[in-house]
Amino acid sequence: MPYNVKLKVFEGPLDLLLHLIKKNEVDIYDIPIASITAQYLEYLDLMKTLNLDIAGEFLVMAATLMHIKSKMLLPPSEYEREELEGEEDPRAELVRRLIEYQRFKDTADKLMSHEILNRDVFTRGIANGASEENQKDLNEISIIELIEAFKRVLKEEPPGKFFYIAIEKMSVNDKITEIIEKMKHTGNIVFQSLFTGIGDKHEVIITFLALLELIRLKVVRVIQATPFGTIRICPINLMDS
Amino acid sequence: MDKKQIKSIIESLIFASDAPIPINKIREIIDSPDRKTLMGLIAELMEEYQTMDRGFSLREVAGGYQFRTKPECSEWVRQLKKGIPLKLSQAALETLAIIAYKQPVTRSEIEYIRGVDVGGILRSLVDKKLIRILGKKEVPGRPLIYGTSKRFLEVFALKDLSSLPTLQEVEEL
Amino acid sequence: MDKKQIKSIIESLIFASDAPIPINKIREIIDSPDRKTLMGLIAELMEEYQTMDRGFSLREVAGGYQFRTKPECSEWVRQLKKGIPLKLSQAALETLAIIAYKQPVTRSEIEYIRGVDVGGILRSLVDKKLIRILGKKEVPGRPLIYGTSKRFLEVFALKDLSSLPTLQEVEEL
Repeated sequence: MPYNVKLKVFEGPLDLLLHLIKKNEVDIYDIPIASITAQYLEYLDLMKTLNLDIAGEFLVMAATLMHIKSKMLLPPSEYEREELEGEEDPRAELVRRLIEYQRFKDTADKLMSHEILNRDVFTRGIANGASEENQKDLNEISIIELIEAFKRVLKEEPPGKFFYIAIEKMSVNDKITEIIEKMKHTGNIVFQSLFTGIGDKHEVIITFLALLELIRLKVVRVIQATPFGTIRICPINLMDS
Repeated sequence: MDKKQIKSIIESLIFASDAPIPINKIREIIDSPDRKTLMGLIAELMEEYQTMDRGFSLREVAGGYQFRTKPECSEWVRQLKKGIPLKLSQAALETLAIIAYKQPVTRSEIEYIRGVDVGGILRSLVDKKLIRILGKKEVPGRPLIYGTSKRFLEVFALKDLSSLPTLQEVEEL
Repeated sequence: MDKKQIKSIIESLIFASDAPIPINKIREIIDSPDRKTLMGLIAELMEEYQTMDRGFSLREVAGGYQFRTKPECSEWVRQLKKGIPLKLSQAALETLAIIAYKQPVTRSEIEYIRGVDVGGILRSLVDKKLIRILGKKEVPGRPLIYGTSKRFLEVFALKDLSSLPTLQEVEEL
């Protein structure tokens, strides 16, 4: 004889537990953990029988329930009893979470009973022509849209444009020479400009090490006129060296 | 200008605005009455529309004022609009409620309360513009933090975040 | 339904419609009164709005009915529309995105990525104060380098640039 299984869809392990507590009409502050655990596991078995995917969260909760159960079953040893003095009920954390979750479930229902725009109430109709040329109001663009735009650009880049660059690891000495060369041309240089155009972390580190080395060797001096102002790197008698 | 005139100008501004119009914007345009008087006039208008038996009324939403059709007419207006009303799953709604009350909140904080992964849901709420990324939390890993948007207030007809219903204590299951 | 109710439904339909709504469309939705009665009710509504001293009135335009602000209020309504919300085209948004994520960046670097000239867009983004010139790059030709501005952070409600979510973070949502 075929039988119908009415399987309620639960939003997660907490939702399932709340259902079991309600169904059994037990006090949430005094959950009969053994029987609720048994029913919880039964439900997971049923899901397995029906070949439903069991999300990892359900299994984690099963383990938590069994842990609580074992803690409550085993009488604490003399030593533990002293330790446990003043410690809370092993179920306490779970109860707090269940109550917190129930509050938000209730609130979610309450939100849905509001007058919802485009379901219960409508605003003045606005002609579609108003949004010309795909222009977007700046106040309405979210960061996500900005990122999506960036992703689009990256995707659109013609594949032919890509080329490989053999990565040549630069040494600190190479960088020192490069900085000195730069200063011979321009005199002072702005700290930030040492790093513009550098895409690779290795080179950033090398550049910084090179700068430290130059300071140590008293080849350059670093000047900052005001707090948070521009940091400048000035050569010290570069010509003599 | 007399009171009647000012009131009709206020009405025309609220009517013509594409989005809820904040009181300050109204004051920028008609600068004569002080803020308090203006608020009084708007309150009078709201009262009039409420009692007048018209097809729409004046409402305070998302930090501004907007005319909206009355819920009693929704059945007919829906036929006109035919668009799909905002569909939110139970999971999305619970997540939205958590964000509304706990904002700014991180994904893992939401997941702790719901007991399940909320990745896909967050994405869809961001796409629906009901929530937005507020930035990153100053803790190790710098996770993204979320909050509700102005659109959220508009959709749920809320004046501001403080007019969210108070989160009730669960007395009994 | 009584007359009052029908009238308020008619109002809600006219109000919510995107364009002037023809009488036949109204009849499709509320089919009870015959065409003549319906026209009579609409005429009554038009009359009411005309005498009521409201900021808008009901008008017959382009083969349908529509609420429109009254000419007496036009002076103020124009000012409302004048406060142009800043609009961005798709191209401008993409350019802004490149600058946000690749800054400091030169015009030619942006053009390399986008494959088109961005001179005009850069100027308009600077005008809108969304980007700013950070300086000149220490390479031959000393091209200008661009970065985002404080206004950019305000628009996207970001505390600082490091709060800008990364591509990966959004992908993981």
